[in-house]
Amino acid sequence: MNRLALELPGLSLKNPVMPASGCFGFGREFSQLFDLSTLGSIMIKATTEAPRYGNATPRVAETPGGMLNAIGLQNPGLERVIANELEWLKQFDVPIIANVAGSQTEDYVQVAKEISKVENVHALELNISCPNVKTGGIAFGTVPETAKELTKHVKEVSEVPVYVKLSPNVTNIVEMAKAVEDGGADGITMINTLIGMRIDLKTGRPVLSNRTGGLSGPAVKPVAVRMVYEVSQQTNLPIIGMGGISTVEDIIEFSLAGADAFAIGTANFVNPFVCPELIAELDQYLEAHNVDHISELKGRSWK
Amino acid sequence: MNRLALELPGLSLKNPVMPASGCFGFGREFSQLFDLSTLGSIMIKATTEAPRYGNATPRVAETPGGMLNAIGLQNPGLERVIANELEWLKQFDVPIIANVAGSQTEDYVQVAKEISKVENVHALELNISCPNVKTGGIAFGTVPETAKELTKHVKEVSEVPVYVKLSPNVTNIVEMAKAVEDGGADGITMINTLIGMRIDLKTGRPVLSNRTGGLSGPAVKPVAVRMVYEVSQQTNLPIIGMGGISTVEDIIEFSLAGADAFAIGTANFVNPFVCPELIAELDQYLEAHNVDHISELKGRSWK
Amino acid sequence: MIQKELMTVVSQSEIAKNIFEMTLKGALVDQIDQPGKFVHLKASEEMMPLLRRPISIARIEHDKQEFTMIYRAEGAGTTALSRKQAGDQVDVLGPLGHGFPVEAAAPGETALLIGGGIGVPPLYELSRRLNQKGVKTIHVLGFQNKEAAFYTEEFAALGETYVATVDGSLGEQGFVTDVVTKHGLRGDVFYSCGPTVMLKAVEKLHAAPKGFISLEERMGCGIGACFACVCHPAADETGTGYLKICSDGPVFKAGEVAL
Amino acid sequence: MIQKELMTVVSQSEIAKNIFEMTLKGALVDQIDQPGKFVHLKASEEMMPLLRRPISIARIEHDKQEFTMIYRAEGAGTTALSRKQAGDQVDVLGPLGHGFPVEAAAPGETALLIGGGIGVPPLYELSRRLNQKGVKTIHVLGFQNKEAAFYTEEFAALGETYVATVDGSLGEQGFVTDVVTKHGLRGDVFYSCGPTVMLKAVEKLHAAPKGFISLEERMGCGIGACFACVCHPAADETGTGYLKICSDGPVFKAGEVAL
Ligand SMILES: Cc1cc2nc3c(=O)[nH]c(=O)nc-3n(C[C@H](O)[C@H](O)[C@H](O)COP(=O)(O)OP(=O)(O)OC[C@H]3O[C@@H](n4cnc5c(N)ncnc54)[C@H](O)[C@@H]3O)c2cc1C
Ligand SMILES: Cc1cc2nc3c(=O)[nH]c(=O)nc-3n(C[C@H](O)[C@H](O)[C@H](O)COP(=O)(O)OP(=O)(O)OC[C@H]3O[C@@H](n4cnc5c(N)ncnc54)[C@H](O)[C@@H]3O)c2cc1C
Ligand SMILES: Cc1cc2nc3c(=O)[nH]c(=O)nc-3n(C[C@H](O)[C@H](O)[C@H](O)COP(=O)(O)O)c2cc1C
Ligand SMILES: Cc1cc2nc3c(=O)[nH]c(=O)nc-3n(C[C@H](O)[C@H](O)[C@H](O)COP(=O)(O)O)c2cc1C
Ligand code: FES
Ligand code: FES
Repeated sequence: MNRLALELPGLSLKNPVMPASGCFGFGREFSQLFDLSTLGSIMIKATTEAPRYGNATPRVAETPGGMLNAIGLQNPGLERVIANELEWLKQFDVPIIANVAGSQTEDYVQVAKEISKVENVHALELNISCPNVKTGGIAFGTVPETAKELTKHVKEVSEVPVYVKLSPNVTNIVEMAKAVEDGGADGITMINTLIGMRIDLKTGRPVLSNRTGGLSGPAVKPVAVRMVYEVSQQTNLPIIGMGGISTVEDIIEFSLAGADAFAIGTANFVNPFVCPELIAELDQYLEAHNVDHISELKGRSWK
Repeated sequence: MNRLALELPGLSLKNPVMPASGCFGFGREFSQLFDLSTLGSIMIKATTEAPRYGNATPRVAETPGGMLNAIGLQNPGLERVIANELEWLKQFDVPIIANVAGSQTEDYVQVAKEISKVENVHALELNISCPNVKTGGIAFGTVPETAKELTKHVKEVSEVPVYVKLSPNVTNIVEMAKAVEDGGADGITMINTLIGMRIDLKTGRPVLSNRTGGLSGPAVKPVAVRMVYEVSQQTNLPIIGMGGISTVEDIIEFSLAGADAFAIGTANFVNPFVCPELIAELDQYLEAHNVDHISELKGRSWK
Repeated sequence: MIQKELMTVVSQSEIAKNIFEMTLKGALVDQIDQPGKFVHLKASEEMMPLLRRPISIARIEHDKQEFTMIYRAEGAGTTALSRKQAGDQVDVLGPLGHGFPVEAAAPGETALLIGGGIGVPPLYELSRRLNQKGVKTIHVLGFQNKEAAFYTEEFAALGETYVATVDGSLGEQGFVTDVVTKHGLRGDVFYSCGPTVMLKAVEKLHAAPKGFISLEERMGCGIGACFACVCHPAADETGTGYLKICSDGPVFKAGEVAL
Repeated sequence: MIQKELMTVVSQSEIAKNIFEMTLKGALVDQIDQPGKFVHLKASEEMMPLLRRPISIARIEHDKQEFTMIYRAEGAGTTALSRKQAGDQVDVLGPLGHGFPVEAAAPGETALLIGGGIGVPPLYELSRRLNQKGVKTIHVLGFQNKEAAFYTEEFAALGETYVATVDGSLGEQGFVTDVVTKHGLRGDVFYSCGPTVMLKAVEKLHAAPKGFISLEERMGCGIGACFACVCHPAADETGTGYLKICSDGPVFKAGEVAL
């Protein structure tokens, strides 16, 4: 019996576990450690039209039960992502979710149009929620109308289903979710990072050169679970949940909250083998608990 | 030299450290453990006009580096708080900050009017940010115009300075701060809890009977520090900072971020002696670092 | 008086499946004046698990300044606690709450002690005290199964002891209430500790003219300040009455609390 | 190949103020083929501190499957690490990055090794390897003060060794660069590790026709996936060029990176 295989818009997943965008690069490094074909999918690092260097270092800091990052969307740019990274990824039997970023609508549209044509890109993830870039980005993720319009424009050009990644830094997450649903989104991924900060007591200055950064890891899990719980009850879109997942129990918690599939970010840094380990453990957990398929647990906390 | 004494609107503080509202009751229990007169101030449990039982139990849950609570503003009501609790507190040489809550403007106004007349109440803390009550409360804390109006109405009747407690569950914390400043607030206290949730894997249901609860403790510190950092640069109001403080280093971090004084919530549960311990350690820390007064560090991270 | 002390682990051993018995030493023991009180302890020096854990006092040895607790290693806190070894230290806050009133039973009278699972431990010190003052004790102890059972012989040494297991692998098959009914057990006073469903059933037995029950609830402060652990009194006209399990309890008169 | 292994602590001792030397044993050692590589380790089994910590490999004993590292206990992670005792386990990921090229110095040539503070450790294995192949090594080691100094005798046993301390409490007063200049030290190749300001000053000395420096940066993954640890290449027309310290470094050719 296959308890883990799952169909989501655009995605035939062997299992519902995948690395989250920005925490797995384009897979090259992790391919030295395990076979990428074991993964449900790979959410690649945010891709922008032009190459970006990102923010100055330090770019990461540790916090109680979490971490801050302010990478600033560093990436080699659309052209090279397609030519080098996606091309290289074709050797693996794994559907790619391409994380698309930009500073204005045209950027998103341009990247979405081109990258959605690539054979192994089975879905897009619209990153309207990166807290670490000054221009645009975050604004798209905090104003419902703007998010809806952007989704619409991207949907018009994309050749694959479009998932929109929600920012937790909003007053009303359900409103955002409904807005992107109205805009035609095929799915939701959530949550991106919370905006946070650490100050270095020795220098008296923020630890991150960008000053603020995105908070991720176990510390944010209760916020993520709450948001998945709320959004899953108010929209009909499938949800790829993330935010602090590091154990199989965390995956079950997100499932009960209402997520269909699960992305792993920060935990990859703590244990680079976490994704294949969780896939194996999830199967065992379901077997031990007599669950025939992971989808049976979905939304049980409110159903 | 007194490195710790501080003047804030309405408050002559022996030191800038005080227990946060809801984490110290009305002081009775802690008075068995240490002399309450050592505290800078006491932020008493939220008081509403009528007595409230609050939510069903379980009301608390543990999370990675934090906790969730959904007490639901349980309190004996305005009359008894004045007659029993505030009266009892008069034996201590400590100014009280009365946390005022309600479901509609009239409730707040009524409580503020009466409680601000009590001799040992030196300031009010408007709780417009409790995530655990259905009606009102949170709405006041997420809509700038509403927060401003409420502040105005309370200011009209209060006989002592009014601090407004901000909710972190908003898209734009600076906008909220400016709104209450416009409304005439004398100070800001921040942050209240983030909305979060945990699901019990055995039952498949939320751990808290209220389903969602307020996240506090070390896990939220980076979010709190970031918000203090932003608000302190954009308003002229004094700030009592809180959110995850449990060590003297945390206090320094909040100070560098821009807070004038510091409230301790969750840490009181971990170590009931934390407030007097931090007061002593803060003095030592400043001495060891040749800081003549805590206020010298205020906002150093952005100045 | 409530104290906070870094107490020293004298011994720790696994006495049943995942059930640990730990003895701690320190001056705080001088303050424990009643069975049924509890301590609130930090299971680890690390920041996580963050909150303290409430655990009942199962046995007191004032002369040695030691007390013993018995707990099930289940979640993060109790598992961390179970890794402590003799000589290690544990941050203990206590004694907390109001325990079982030994004075409710007069010498020569019979007390019925009914415990379920990890509700059994506080009854042990209670039974010792009752026996010391000449009260006859009858013990009814319920466990999931044989592997989870503990202290049956220790209780048997103090008085008539019945054991019930859900699967019948030890003692009689069934719940503690089945055993009480079957054997027609009665006393002048009953004392009970266990899951709320059990306490509810025990109250309904009316196996004694008066009784005392010990409740559990998730706690924040453990000292009465945070309102995390409240319950409704049985008589509550306004709907706003409350009792705090940590400071008004954990032991209440039977019938005092709405279960 | 990169491995993740629960390695066993063979020994741990404080060799200077807050400076610890720890030797670990495990199969992962077989993979370490170059001095100057590092490991990324989890300082505690607990969730906190969350992130791994990068620490250089200071000495390799392939025959015993052991390697030694030397680190300063400062923050939460390194302090937790310093509490480990012989027999305990540490979760190690490694070996990581590109180390010092021993082949850059030919037998009979002279290598100048310049280290500052906790940048000194990786130079030790480097010096051993260089000496093994017949390269003469000159060591210049800088420390804050006498209490913080370590391994000065171990280096002295391998070659000419100069020590500089900021306060003059050991060796010569001043920075490593002062010592190099004062004694007119030169080599066929230099290798350096220490704070970035020091490396910048060392590059400017031009004490050898070619050289290699080892950089530090805050890391996330440690394997090249997260872009936390990038630096700019010296030649970067577009402004978007980058090098990852964890996987392209931590050792770079002098002049390759914009410091
Ligand atoms: C007054 C009192 C006396 C107790 N005496 C004993 C005893 O003698 N032996 C024993 O084994 N257990 C006892 N318990 C239950 C014990 O407190 C819990 O089993 C324990 O807190 C669970 O912690 P954990 O780390 O295993 O679980 P986790 O799941 O990690 O706990 C998470 C949080 O939930 C709380 N929690 C979880 N289960 C319970 C519970 N059943 N009751 C209260 N809080 C809970 C924890 O304290 C913690 O705050 C007592 C509880 C109370 C209130
Ligand atoms: C390639 C490399 C090799 C290193 N080799 C050694 C060595 O051999 N001996 C040694 O003592 N130190 C070495 N360091 C520095 C060491 O990694 C830091 O001192 C250590 O991570 C600090 O952790 P902490 O728990 O003490 O501090 P915390 O303040 O708790 O650390 C918080 C976070 O910041 C990071 N951090 C803090 N300071 C540094 C730093 N200087 N460099 C990188 N990350 C930092 C930590 O890794 C952690 O993620 C090396 C660093 C790198 C990049
Ligand atoms: C170092 C780092 C880089 C990230 N980069 C991106 C990114 O490029 N695009 C994106 O949508 N999310 C990015 N994220 C957010 C993660 O994909 C994820 O939403 C978030 O970290 C929460 O999950 P976690 O708690 O499992 O890490 C990044 C996170 C981290 C820690
Ligand atoms: C159990 C509990 C009860 C609380 N009750 C109140 C309250 O009544 N009024 C209020 O303004 N804040 C209340 N808070 C929020 C705290 O005052 C504080 O803003 C928050 O917990 C963040 O600080 P901390 O991380 O130090 O706990 C409560 C927090 C906790 C944990
Ligand atoms: S646990 Fe805080 S009032 Fe009982
Ligand atoms: S630490 Fe992740 S790329 Fe270097």
